Amino acid sequence: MSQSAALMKPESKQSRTLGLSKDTLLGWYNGMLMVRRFEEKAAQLYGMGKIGGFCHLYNGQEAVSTGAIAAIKADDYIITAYRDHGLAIERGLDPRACMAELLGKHTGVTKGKGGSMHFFDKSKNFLGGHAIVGAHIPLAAGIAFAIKYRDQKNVCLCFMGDGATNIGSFHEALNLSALWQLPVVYIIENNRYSMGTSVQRSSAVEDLSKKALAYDMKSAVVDGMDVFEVYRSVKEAVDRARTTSEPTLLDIQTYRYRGHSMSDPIAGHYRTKEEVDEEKRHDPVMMLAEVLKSEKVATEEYFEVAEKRVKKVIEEAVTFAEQSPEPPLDELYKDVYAE
Amino acid sequence: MSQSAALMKPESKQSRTLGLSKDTLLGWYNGMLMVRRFEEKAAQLYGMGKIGGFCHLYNGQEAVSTGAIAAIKADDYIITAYRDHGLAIERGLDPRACMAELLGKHTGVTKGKGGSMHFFDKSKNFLGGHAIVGAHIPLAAGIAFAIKYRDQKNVCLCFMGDGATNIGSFHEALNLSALWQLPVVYIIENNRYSMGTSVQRSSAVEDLSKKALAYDMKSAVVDGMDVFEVYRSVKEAVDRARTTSEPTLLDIQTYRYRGHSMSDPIAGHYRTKEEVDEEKRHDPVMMLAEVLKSEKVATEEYFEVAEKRVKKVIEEAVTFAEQSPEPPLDELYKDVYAE
Amino acid sequence: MPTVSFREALNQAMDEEMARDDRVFLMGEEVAQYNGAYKVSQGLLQKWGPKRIWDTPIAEAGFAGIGVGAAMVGLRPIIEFMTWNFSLVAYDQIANNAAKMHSMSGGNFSVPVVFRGPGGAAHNLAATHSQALEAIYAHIPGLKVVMPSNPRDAKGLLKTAIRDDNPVIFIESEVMYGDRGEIPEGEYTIPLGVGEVVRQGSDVTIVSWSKVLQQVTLKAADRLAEEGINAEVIDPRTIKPMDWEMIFESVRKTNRLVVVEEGWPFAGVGAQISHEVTKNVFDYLDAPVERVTQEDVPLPYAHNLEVASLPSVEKVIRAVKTVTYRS
Amino acid sequence: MPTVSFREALNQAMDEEMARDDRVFLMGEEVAQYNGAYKVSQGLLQKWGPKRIWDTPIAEAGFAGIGVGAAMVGLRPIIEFMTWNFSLVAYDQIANNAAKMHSMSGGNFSVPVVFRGPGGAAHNLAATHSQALEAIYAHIPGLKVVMPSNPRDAKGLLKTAIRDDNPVIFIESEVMYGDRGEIPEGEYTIPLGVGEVVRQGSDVTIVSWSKVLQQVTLKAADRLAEEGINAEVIDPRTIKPMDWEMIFESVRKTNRLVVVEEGWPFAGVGAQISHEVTKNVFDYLDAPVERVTQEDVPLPYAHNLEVASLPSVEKVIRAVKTVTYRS
Ligand SMILES: Cc1ncc(C[n+]2csc(CCOP(=O)(O)OP(=O)(O)O)c2C)c(N)n1
Ligand SMILES: Cc1ncc(C[n+]2csc(CCOP(=O)(O)OP(=O)(O)O)c2C)c(N)n1
Ligand SMILES: [Mg+2]
Ligand SMILES: [Mg+2]
Repeated sequence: MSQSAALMKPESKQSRTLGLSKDTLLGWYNGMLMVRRFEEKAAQLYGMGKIGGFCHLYNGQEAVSTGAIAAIKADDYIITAYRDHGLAIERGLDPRACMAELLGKHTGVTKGKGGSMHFFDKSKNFLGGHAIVGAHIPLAAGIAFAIKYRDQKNVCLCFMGDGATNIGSFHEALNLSALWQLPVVYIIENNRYSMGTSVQRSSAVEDLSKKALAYDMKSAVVDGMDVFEVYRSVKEAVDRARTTSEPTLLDIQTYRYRGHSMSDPIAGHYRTKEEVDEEKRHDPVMMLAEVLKSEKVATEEYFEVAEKRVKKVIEEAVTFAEQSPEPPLDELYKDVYAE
Repeated sequence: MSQSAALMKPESKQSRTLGLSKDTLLGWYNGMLMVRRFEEKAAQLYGMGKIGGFCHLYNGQEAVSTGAIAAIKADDYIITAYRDHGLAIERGLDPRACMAELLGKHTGVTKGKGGSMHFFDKSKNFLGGHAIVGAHIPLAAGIAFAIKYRDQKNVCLCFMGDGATNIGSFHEALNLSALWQLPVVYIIENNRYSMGTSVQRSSAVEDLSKKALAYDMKSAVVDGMDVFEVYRSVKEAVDRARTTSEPTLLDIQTYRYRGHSMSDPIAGHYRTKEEVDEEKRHDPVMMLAEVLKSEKVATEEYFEVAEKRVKKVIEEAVTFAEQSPEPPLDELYKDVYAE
Repeated sequence: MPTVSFREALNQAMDEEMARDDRVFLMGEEVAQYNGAYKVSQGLLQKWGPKRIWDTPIAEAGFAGIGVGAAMVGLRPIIEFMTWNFSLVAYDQIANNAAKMHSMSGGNFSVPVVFRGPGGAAHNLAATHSQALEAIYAHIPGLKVVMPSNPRDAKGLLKTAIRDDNPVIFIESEVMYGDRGEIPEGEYTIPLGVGEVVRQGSDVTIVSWSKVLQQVTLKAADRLAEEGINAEVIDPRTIKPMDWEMIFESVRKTNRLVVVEEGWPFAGVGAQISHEVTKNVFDYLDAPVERVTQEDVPLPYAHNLEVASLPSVEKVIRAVKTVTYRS
Repeated sequence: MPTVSFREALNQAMDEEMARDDRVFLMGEEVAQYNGAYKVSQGLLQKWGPKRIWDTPIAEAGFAGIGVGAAMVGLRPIIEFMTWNFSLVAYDQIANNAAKMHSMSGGNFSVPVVFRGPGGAAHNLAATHSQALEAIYAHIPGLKVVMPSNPRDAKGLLKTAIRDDNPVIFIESEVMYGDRGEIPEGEYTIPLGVGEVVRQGSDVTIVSWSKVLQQVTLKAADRLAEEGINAEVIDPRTIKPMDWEMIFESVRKTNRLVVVEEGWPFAGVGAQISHEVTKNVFDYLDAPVERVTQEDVPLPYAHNLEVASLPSVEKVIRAVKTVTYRS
């Protein structure tokens, strides 16, 4: 683990919730639960053939989206890769519009044009949803460039997979961000695999935070199954970026429960079913629930009610999506060029 | 300076020539002198309009080509960027064919097709001469891959400029080389500038050897004006690559006396005439001559004779080039596809 | 004759060439342990081992360059792009290093590398993942571009491509990998640059290749036959070099040409075919060449828009009726 | 009317637009302290300071992507490629991120970025440094491609390109930067997609743009006039969108078309023009469309081969004589 990483190891497990309001904590729980249930429903609809194409689910990584987004403001920016449902939902994109997008409907977040891999919502400063691995990382630097250019006090969160750190655009974007001190926090959602290839088989350094050393960039390794740690580490990086516009690289270690995409098996040659089951024992949603119970923030009853509430939202989203119309054919030539 | 770099600082200036035969030492001197005079002649011919296009001269960097190539064997491989005359001459490409190439003649190293930036000679395992910055670095990894694939005991030297370390292909090639342990030695000919942009203005780390940390790759910072240091550092890396096929990144610090190319001024906004003059006081050719004299390897007379001999070779090269024919027009459609 | 899938045909070609020549190796994302994202390399790691079958990180420019470098010193790499969409980050390596090396080095070095993988649209993959890119590769001198439409051609052409001393762009289709077809017994190859008349006809010539030939053009030809319009359908199989004589000969007979391709219209391959035919057999043409292409838009995700954007049986029929003045 | 160089015209356009809109900035290699590799940005750093004029490391994909990202959130970047040859390492950023963002985001985001720099061959720069790449950009939906041939158009079109809400590929020529020409007094813009008849004629239409229009096509037209052949020469100025009506109208009058371009022939821009014209004014064509392009080879370094490979006055005259049946 890199030097600076050590600084960010979690402090004692005592009172994890210190300094966090009850509303905040329950908001986190509801957010993570919403993402989990949204993805489960997406998987179901994909199985029923109602969703097509590539569909990369977020199950298991919910602490990353919730902890990270909790650390930024509404006018900050987010950009990510194709595994974008969780971040979109947590960011507040309408679950109905997200579900409609998956079904290719006109009411979707991009009118059914982008699909699962390309969610966008300008009103939420959610800049996608990008399916060419690594190609969105320079865009994040560009967003941070614009923030600095306009002397805004904002930051850009750029999420990427572990596999994306091996492509050239990662190198170019991080060098430019460090060279010009752009207010961007690069978050590696390190789920250990790029499709079927482990970090050990794709990166010369297993500790991905070491890649920051080539840019004299601050970095940290973070337990991505623990929403508190994600929140604190991202907050620290975001505050630094906001005040000094210094970029950071975070290696947030998480795990994906599903296959790479809906077309891939959950376990295969590259990982065993046992490994997946073992990982699920540190489930981020469950672990947060435990903390909230042990610290008396919420009771069993609360979780049951929450479950029902979320279920209802998802059901409504599905109904909305299914009842929504396909895009009219004259959409084909719309949005190709801006007027 | 990076950790491992420290290991390679020069030992005492006493008997620099220890363990090096007189022939070797005089060979180095003649090689460096040949390169220097070849480039001076090229500059002259360019001024006379006999050479066209972009012409990037090597003056000042001679210790790098000579020291590095002295560390490899005839069946090892070399690949570099467009500033390739010095490496080509030192590697033993016929100065007449090199000069003919510059004049765009059929007798040139590529029949007049590649020109100054694209020297090639298969018989010398000289793989170019590449003018898209950084794009040849993956080729070097590929050459090293082939060496390992065939269980050869060879190495590939890959030369690049300091500016090339900021482009994506550098990152991808170094990661792949370290991940797969390919026998390649990456040599940054760090002349402090990429055109008019200093290392400080283009790289987030000023110590370029730090870029090796992102790949757990061994690295060193080397005084590139001292042919002995270049030789010893490259030799150490080459021996390691040959025996363990482990790659190395060397930041060899040198200086370019001329402008970036013949179309650029020697000094401009980006560096002062004083800086250039100051650097010339550590001239690599002169410094080697001093050592050879002080260690009684060669006398004044020897240098005078050498000067004459080199002059004669260059003159012959020019005559050969000028008397050589242009490529016949039917060459236009030759070599486009291999039969 | 044995019947195999497109996927198996490609697999056999690589397997046989690896057996024939130990300089041949396969490299790409997920080609080894995962047996290929689309299982084209199924079993090759097990049979040939990790020295011949290489999984790579996500670094297309890097491993495309490794292919070019290794080819320069005598190996015969097969570089798989998981899909051709991802080749765009390696475009410089292909258009400059692979395509120009032989020429620029005055013949010193050749680059016997095959870049292969699926191209074009599958289903609902949206704009970044549905691109038919043959035009931007065929445009570059020094490259050859091959696009088989059936298992027999896939195997025979891939074997030839692997033996070719030049960089070959070999474009497959993920939605065809399961298509089955007969292939000759045992060893065979098919030369590059030789097309095939896949359907005899007298009323109109239709040039089409790869997936759209099978899924659109031939279906349209059947429908047209029912209406008494006999289309002659030519599969060039190789986009560059193109089998011009075969196309000219057919047009001299039918006096009409329609080109059906999946790529975008502007400066597409069909534009070149239209120009060459018009230029070379102008006096035989009874109507201007019609083209059916993907609409000039980034391909949308929604099924109905995707279908509307791609070539279709109806569009081909309309084009044929235009050149035969039946509309 | 003031007379300025092509270089000055571009400089004025950027300077005026930076004054008009503080969202406009210039970024590229050596554009600031060095005043541009070809001095196009001369004095802009001094006038606008380091916040508006940015020198970059050698990282085209990185800074092209920064341009796209900054444009998505409302800035109006001008990204200079030292030459378009180097854009190939950024091709994915342009063909995917810049071109498809507006469509793929369902209109959520637009990308008002201008990518500009010199394209085509200069002198003795050999294969990697002499590429005319308009075809591979015009092929991609979502991009506009502009190629001015004189200072007046360069200034007016660049100002329009900077104000356009879409990604614009703006291709200049390093050997034209010194060319001088008159420009209107004060503020003016020229719309994209509108061509210009730069020479009236009745015997043949020649479509040509950028450097070859000035250095080859117009010279050939003069020579042809001496022989009594009056060529009408059209400069489309914008490659995409192309001013089809202007070309059709001219061909309806002359009944003959020659396209002269610097790019390679296979699936080049001229192929598209040939197809569109043949398709739309077939009945007016007395001869098939002829094209003069660069030979289909990587451009060699040697002067005589370079000259033999590029379009020339002789080649244009030959093509015109072919379509006018004078040969
Ligand atoms: C440039 C490029 N190459 C290959 C692909 C195909 N691909 C899509 S996702 C993926 C794996 C990415 O893994 P990682 O970055 O770790 O993200 P994760 O899927 O684990 O979230 C690959 C190879 C692509 N989309 N883009
Ligand atoms: C991809 C790419 N971008 C830009 C250029 C233009 N260019 C040629 S040399 C050069 C500077 C390279 O500097 P460096 O790598 O330090 O090598 P040096 O010239 O100092 O030997 C630039 C920007 C290029 N050839 N390729
Ligand atoms: Mg991953
Ligand atoms: Mg340099």
